Amino acid sequence: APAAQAGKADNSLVWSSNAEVTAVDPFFDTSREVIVLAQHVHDGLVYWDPATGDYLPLLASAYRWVDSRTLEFDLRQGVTFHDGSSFGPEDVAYTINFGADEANGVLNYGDIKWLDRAEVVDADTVRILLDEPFPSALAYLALTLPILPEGHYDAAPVGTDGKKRYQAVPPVGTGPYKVTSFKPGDHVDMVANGDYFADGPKGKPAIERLTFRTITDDTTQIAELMTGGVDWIWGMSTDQAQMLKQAPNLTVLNAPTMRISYLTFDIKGSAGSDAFTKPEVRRAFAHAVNRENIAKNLMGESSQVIAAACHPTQFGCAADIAGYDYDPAKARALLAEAGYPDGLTFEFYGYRDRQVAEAIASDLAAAGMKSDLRWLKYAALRDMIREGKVGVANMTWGSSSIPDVSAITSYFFGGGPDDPAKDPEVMAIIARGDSATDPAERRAAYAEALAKIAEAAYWVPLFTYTKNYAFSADLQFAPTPDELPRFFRASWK
Amino acid sequence: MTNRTEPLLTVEDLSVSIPVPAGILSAVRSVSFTLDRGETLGIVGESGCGKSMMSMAIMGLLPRHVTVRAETLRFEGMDLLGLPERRLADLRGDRMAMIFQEPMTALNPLLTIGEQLMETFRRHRAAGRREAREKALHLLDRVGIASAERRLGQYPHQLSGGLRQRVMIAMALMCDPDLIIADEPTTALDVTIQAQILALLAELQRESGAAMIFVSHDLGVISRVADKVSVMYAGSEVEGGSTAQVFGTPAHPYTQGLFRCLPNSGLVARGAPLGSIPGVVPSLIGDVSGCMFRPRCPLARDACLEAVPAAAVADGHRARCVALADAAAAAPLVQEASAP
Amino acid sequence: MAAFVTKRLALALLVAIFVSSISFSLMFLTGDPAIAIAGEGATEADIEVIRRTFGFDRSFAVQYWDWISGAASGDFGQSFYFNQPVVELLAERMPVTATLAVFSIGFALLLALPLGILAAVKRNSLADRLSLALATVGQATPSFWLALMLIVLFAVNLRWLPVSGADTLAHFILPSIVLGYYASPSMMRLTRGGMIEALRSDYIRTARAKGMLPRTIILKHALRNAVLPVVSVAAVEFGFILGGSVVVESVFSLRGIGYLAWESIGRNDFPTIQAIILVYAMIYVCLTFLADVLNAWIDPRIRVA
Amino acid sequence: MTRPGDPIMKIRDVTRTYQVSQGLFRGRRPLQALRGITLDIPKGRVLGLVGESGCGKSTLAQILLGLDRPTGGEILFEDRPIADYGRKVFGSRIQPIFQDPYSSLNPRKTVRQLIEMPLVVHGNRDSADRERRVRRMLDLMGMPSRVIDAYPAQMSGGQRQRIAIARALVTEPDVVICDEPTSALDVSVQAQVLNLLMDLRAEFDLTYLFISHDLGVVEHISDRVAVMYLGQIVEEADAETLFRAPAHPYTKALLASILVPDPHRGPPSVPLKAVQPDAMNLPSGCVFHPRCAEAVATCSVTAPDESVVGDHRTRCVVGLPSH
Amino acid sequence: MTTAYTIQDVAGPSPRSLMWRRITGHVGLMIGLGGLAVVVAVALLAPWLAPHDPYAQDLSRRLVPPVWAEAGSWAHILGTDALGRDYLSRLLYGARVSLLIGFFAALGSGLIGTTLGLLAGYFGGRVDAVVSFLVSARLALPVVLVALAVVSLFGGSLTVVIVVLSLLLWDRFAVVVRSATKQVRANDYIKAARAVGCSTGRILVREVLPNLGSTLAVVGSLEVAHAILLESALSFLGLGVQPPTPSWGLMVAEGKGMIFFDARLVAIPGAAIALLVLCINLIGDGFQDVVAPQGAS
Ligand SMILES: Nc1ncnc2c1ncn2[C@@H]1O[C@H](COP(=O)(O)OP(=O)(O)OP(=O)(O)O)[C@@H](O)[C@H]1O
Ligand SMILES: Nc1ncnc2c1ncn2[C@@H]1O[C@H](COP(=O)(O)OP(=O)(O)OP(=O)(O)O)[C@@H](O)[C@H]1O
Ligand SMILES: [Mg+2]
Ligand SMILES: [Mg+2]
Ligand code: NI
Repeated sequence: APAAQAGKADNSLVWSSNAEVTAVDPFFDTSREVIVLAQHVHDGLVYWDPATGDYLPLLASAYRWVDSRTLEFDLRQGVTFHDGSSFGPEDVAYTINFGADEANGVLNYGDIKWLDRAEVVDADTVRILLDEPFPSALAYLALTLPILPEGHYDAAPVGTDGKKRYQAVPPVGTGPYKVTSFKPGDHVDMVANGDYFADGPKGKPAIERLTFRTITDDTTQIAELMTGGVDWIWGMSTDQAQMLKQAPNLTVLNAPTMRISYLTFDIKGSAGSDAFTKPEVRRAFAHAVNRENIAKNLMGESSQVIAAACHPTQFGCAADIAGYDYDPAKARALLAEAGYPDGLTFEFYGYRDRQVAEAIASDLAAAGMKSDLRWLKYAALRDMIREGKVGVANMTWGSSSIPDVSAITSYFFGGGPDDPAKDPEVMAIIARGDSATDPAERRAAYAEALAKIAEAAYWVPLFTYTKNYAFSADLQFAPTPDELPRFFRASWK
Repeated sequence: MTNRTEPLLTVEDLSVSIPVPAGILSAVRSVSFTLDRGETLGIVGESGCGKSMMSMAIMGLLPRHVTVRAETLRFEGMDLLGLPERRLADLRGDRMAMIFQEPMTALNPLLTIGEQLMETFRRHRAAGRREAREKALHLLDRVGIASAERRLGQYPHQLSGGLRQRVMIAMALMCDPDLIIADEPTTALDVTIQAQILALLAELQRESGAAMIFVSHDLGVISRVADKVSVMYAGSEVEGGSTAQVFGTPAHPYTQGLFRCLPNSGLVARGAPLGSIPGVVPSLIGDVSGCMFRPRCPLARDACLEAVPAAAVADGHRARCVALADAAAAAPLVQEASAP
Repeated sequence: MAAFVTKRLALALLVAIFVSSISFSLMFLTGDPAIAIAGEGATEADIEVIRRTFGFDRSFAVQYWDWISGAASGDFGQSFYFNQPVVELLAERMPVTATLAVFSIGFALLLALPLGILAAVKRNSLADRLSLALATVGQATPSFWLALMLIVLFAVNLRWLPVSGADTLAHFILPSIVLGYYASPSMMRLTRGGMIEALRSDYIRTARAKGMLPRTIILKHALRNAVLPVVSVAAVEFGFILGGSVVVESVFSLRGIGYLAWESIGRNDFPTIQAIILVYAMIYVCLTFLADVLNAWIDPRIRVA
Repeated sequence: MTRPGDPIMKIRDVTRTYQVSQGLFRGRRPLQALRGITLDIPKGRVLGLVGESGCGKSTLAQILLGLDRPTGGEILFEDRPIADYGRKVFGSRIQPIFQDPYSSLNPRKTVRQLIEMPLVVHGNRDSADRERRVRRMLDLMGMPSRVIDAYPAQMSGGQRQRIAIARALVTEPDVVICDEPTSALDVSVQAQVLNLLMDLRAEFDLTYLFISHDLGVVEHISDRVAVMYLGQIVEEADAETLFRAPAHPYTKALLASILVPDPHRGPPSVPLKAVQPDAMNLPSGCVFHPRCAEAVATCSVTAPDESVVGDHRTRCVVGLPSH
Repeated sequence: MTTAYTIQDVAGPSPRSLMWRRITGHVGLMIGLGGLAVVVAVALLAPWLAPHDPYAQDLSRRLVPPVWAEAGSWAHILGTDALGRDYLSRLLYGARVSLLIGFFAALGSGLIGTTLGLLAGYFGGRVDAVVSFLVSARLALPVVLVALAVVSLFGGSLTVVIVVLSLLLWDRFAVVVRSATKQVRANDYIKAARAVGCSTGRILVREVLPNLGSTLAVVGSLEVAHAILLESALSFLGLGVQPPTPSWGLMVAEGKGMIFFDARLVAIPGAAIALLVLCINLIGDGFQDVVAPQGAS
């Protein structure tokens, strides 16, 4: 069980979040918390350094692109797994091949389906083969492909349906922390891995015991933080963060994330009204929302208003796209131009952030676009959007923290099921960017696509999300833009 | 003042009033009587005339908000109104016992007959279970319940109404009380069973020598069990005397009217119209004074509005009627009972 | 007795079938669960795979039959979210909810019975009015609100009790108070009403006429009769507490069944939701059965005809 | 047309068996409330029906009123099975008066609504006519017409019973089934109601089935009397005959239990054993034998047949003395 | 006529005036009625009473404290919420949602429950068995859970919440009406009506139903209260009425995150719910007392 009183005294840390973790294994639980946990329990082949944006070798000692479809890694020597077995190329091959096999049903298969297989080259070299050229492969390798010991899943119990339950296998990795106790949906207890290699980019952990607790209720989280039940929380609202700042024993930070907020439209006009097929209407929306105001007041100081359909920190996200300024009068004019001089009424859907949606709805209403707010679960809403039943929705996208536009622009405008426009021209340009390996060439292609998207107002990109962090003032901790708290870097003052 | 000749129970000017939303309800108004050991007083009157209230007042069973007042309420020399509740409780079930009308509901449905019988005995006699059981068996036998052993373990709902009433009687006799108040003990029973129960009660009383107050609305029943009778109307006694006097020569217009109402009293021919008392019983709420029967009385006069004293009709036979009082004053046909 | 048990079992079975078909069709209406499982960013192909793996492509009747026959043998299927047999999940969460429910009903009874008796015995007294007020306020207070207020007061300001979690019994105090307080008014009123009625009844008059002492009259004669309906209501309330623990468990982050249910609804984890609804229904049927038996044990009119 | 004295209703071998549940843990058991009742109700007369509580008097009344169906046997009204009459037709010709004046009037209705209800049901749409009839009924009942807008709660038991009678008679029925119409009333009120009933009989040429457990009342009002015991008629005769020369031991016991006020006699001794009848567990043979003071050995074995002499019949092995 | 009957005047005041007297004499009931009247008035007059448009947000005036706080102002008596909307105005408008849902949910469930209870109580036997089964099946369904599931399925809105609550809260109506009907049915006036030849429908509507009025009033008020509480719980869990509609439960949910910093955001709407429900419960309790005064004193 998690320690009731964590803290500085016994060099332990309790962090909490609202997700119920089902397996400390990114293959079988795609929540952000698991990605965070996996960074502590496991190591990937490479490590993304938030300071420089570089991919540093982690379990690898060096890597290189052999060709656009082959990556080769030299492996770090003398690393052992938590269960005592030593790390080698077979483990890498096993892990990669396990995930790449669709039959195993890994849940993040969508992220890694570009993987073909891995091959052991020699005792300390391994090769990863890609199905197709995939420029951002390293990002995924760093984030969602921790290396497991060979045969890790052999011991998986068989469920009542006769299938193997891989997620029930206790987590074993090479990472800076070992899992000592795990109760799905409740907590994960970890202790520092004494044998962890100090010369890696993660370094040796300073905090001895690390506990993750699920507390789904944000108020309860705050209460726990204030009463010392937990030491570190994130994800509270800006208002809460403002208030927590006044507590003397807490540090409160607002850090950028890779999630953005946007409006998407029923561009095909299948939801019953052809209003959104008209670019003027969509542009009117873009002019009507006071993004600056919302970003500043509801998101926090690190939030950035965006004009392009991607996150500014992502590779390929053009910064010079012409946006739409806040101008309700112009919005009205555009509406009138599109044939709606008396304004427009519509159903406005959302799933994530009520306050934001309400603020947007209020701005829209002020410009003559009156809405009826509908709240749905993400899955249901996306289902409806895909089926073209949703007029306007306020959506967000986190790009799985992949710092590359392929995780967002290509995803939404490359002609996939979530592409609202299916504009062949845009699709072609994006395909060009996706398959090029030359960074400059990619950048150019994406910039062109983003400009076209903005011009047609297929989306109204709003602003970037931020994340609020609050933790004990005695804790040395720095947030990173990839929303991956690195507790192995943290320490008590 | 306790002396040998003092009656077992003396009731003088007993009044019971109940606060109700509409005012004060005078349920019983200055009722007086005395009762000796071995004697049976029959109280008869129509529904709502205050019979039960009076019985309960004597037993001290009325809730706190009901006011009970009396010049005298003495039982075995004790002033019942002055006794603390705890001492009264000691008397109840021991020296004075009560039998209720509805044998269906008067027994606790969740306790066995045996438990309910024995509990009384053990409460008052500091006796063990064994002894209480013996007594219970004996009494069940006395009240004519066969296979008493088995009955002890049974629950009230397993018994018929007649049997339940026998149990109630046995329960009242558990501690050999000096006074038994039977409030309509047979009203809920069938006629044949009523007759049996009446016979049983009479026999038991004769044996034990206890005094009994027998309450009923049935003139027939009262005439068969009581030594003396008190006829009540609207909370007060309108006529009283020995059974023979009241039934032989009813004096009060109300009593007379009642007799004429009876279909089988022999006064009215079969099929002929019965005599009747027109009108309805008056409300007892609020200002209640004078003769309450006057709205229905053929002899009513102005004097009826005043308080009516009891007039002696014959030795020990009294009635509260202005007409009679006038008659008595004009020509004292009957001698008043020797005044002390 | 045997006939009674068979009848009850038959009823339980019918209720089970009815309730399960309702919950199953509800879930079926929700649309394609495959999309929910696939999560953010899944492609049509991914969804198709999931659809096939989980068998969502089959007809309603087939799926229902599959599920109900599995449920009959104690197999409620796999949780979509946890990828774990639902039975295991329930077994894991049950102790928390059961503890909470037992504590709550205990607290409720502890509050309801003495106050109800007191109120009945001292009718129209200050004690009566106060306990009635307590009951009326209890019924009117939204439990989520009370929970928050108690957290603010006892956990944050006074720091007497922990805010959330289920590690020690102290963690159960606040949630039990919240749930129990909501459940107690009906029992308190029933106790009071039952006691008043009992105290007014002829057999109490008989007991008083027998000279029984007030204590005996209240505890032996009146209370027994008065608790009969309370037993049944306590059973029903116990069921409600289990069902109503959703709110309280979520506020106090108690990892029990109610909380699991609430989260599962958010995650469209149908097998889990269905199983929970069915299990609740069965628990309710069992509880009412127990209450009947208990009543029969107290009440000879039911026991011995 | 039935002439006075001829049976207007014929009850032929009527049985009624209830299935009674036995509490939580037991099943149901049959309860034979009526076991082969055969009885004629003579037109224009008063047929008294006496018997102790639970012997089936009300059950029979309900069946006669068409409120309950017999399990066996049939009822003829003017020689036609009552099923042949429409519900409403039958309802206008046979009317009930019940025992409890409190439960027999809907507390939510005014006197007017109560009395005119049968008229409304039978399609009288003329409200002025209805009002006239209601007032006439009130007048007949000896009630002031200003009570017309009063509620039952404002009236005494006797007054309510009058309203109930008015409601029963407003459709001018042929037969009135009086199920203990006075047993909830005090003697003084009972006398008023009995007088009223007798007057109305003459006025409307009514036939009464008068059910009571009070033999005094039955003797006073009835022309013929039937005695019931555990679902059977054990004796039936002219009132005169029955009270003068009862044949059945049960009738004798009933008569012995009548308590005429007489201070010179003590409690009566009733020739009955202290065994209570139980309709769920009928004794073998003659159902009365466990209580019978005159029982002989065969009584516990064989149920006696009816013996009939003239219009006096009884169900006892001893049979009837010839008159 | 041979005998003259003299009948005394009809005694006492009519049941109506008696009832009226008891109602006005019942303190709890009067408090409840008064409180409810205030809330109803507020709900009806919200557009005139509210100082601001409850939907008008001003992100520059977010979380303004109430007037009694140091930084408060009379412009926003109860301050503003996280979107800068006037809290008092939202509170006033919020009464509408609670009352609407309470009333219509009780109406819907009352219709279902009364019909079922009436049929079960009147016909008994098989009908009763079926209704009893439906009731136990309904009771076996955990209300909050099923309501949540259904609302999450159909999306929260006023109509959905009302329909769902109507479908879930009829059990008490059914049970109480059933037993009340049984009692009424046992009365001789029902037999009298049948003997006259009244149709069953007429008996149910004209003879039975009027006698259920007080029962329905009592259960109805309890169910209104119940529905209001449930709606607030659903809204609190985010599955009730949808924002920006001001619902008190939703306001608690919205304010919940700030409970440790700005307790007014939670305390005020929560207390509003509690007070409204309290008033309605007082009315229900009062009705119960008035209808069946237990003992004279
Ligand atoms: N609890 C009470 N509250 C108010 N009035 C009451 C109460 N109990 C009895 N009364 C009234 O007191 C009067 C006397 O009642 P009591 O019960 O003594 O009559 P009774 O002669 O025993 O009648 P019955 O023959 O019906 O038993 C009646 O008018 C009755 O209405
Ligand atoms: N609906 C019913 N279901 C089961 N048993 C019934 C029913 N109605 C009557 N009985 C039973 O049938 C028997 C005859 O009842 P009934 O009411 O006809 O008696 P009664 O002679 O009218 O008695 P009373 O003098 O008490 O009115 C009784 O044993 C009674 O318990
Ligand atoms: Mg009495
Ligand atoms: Mg009867
Ligand atoms: Ni009688």
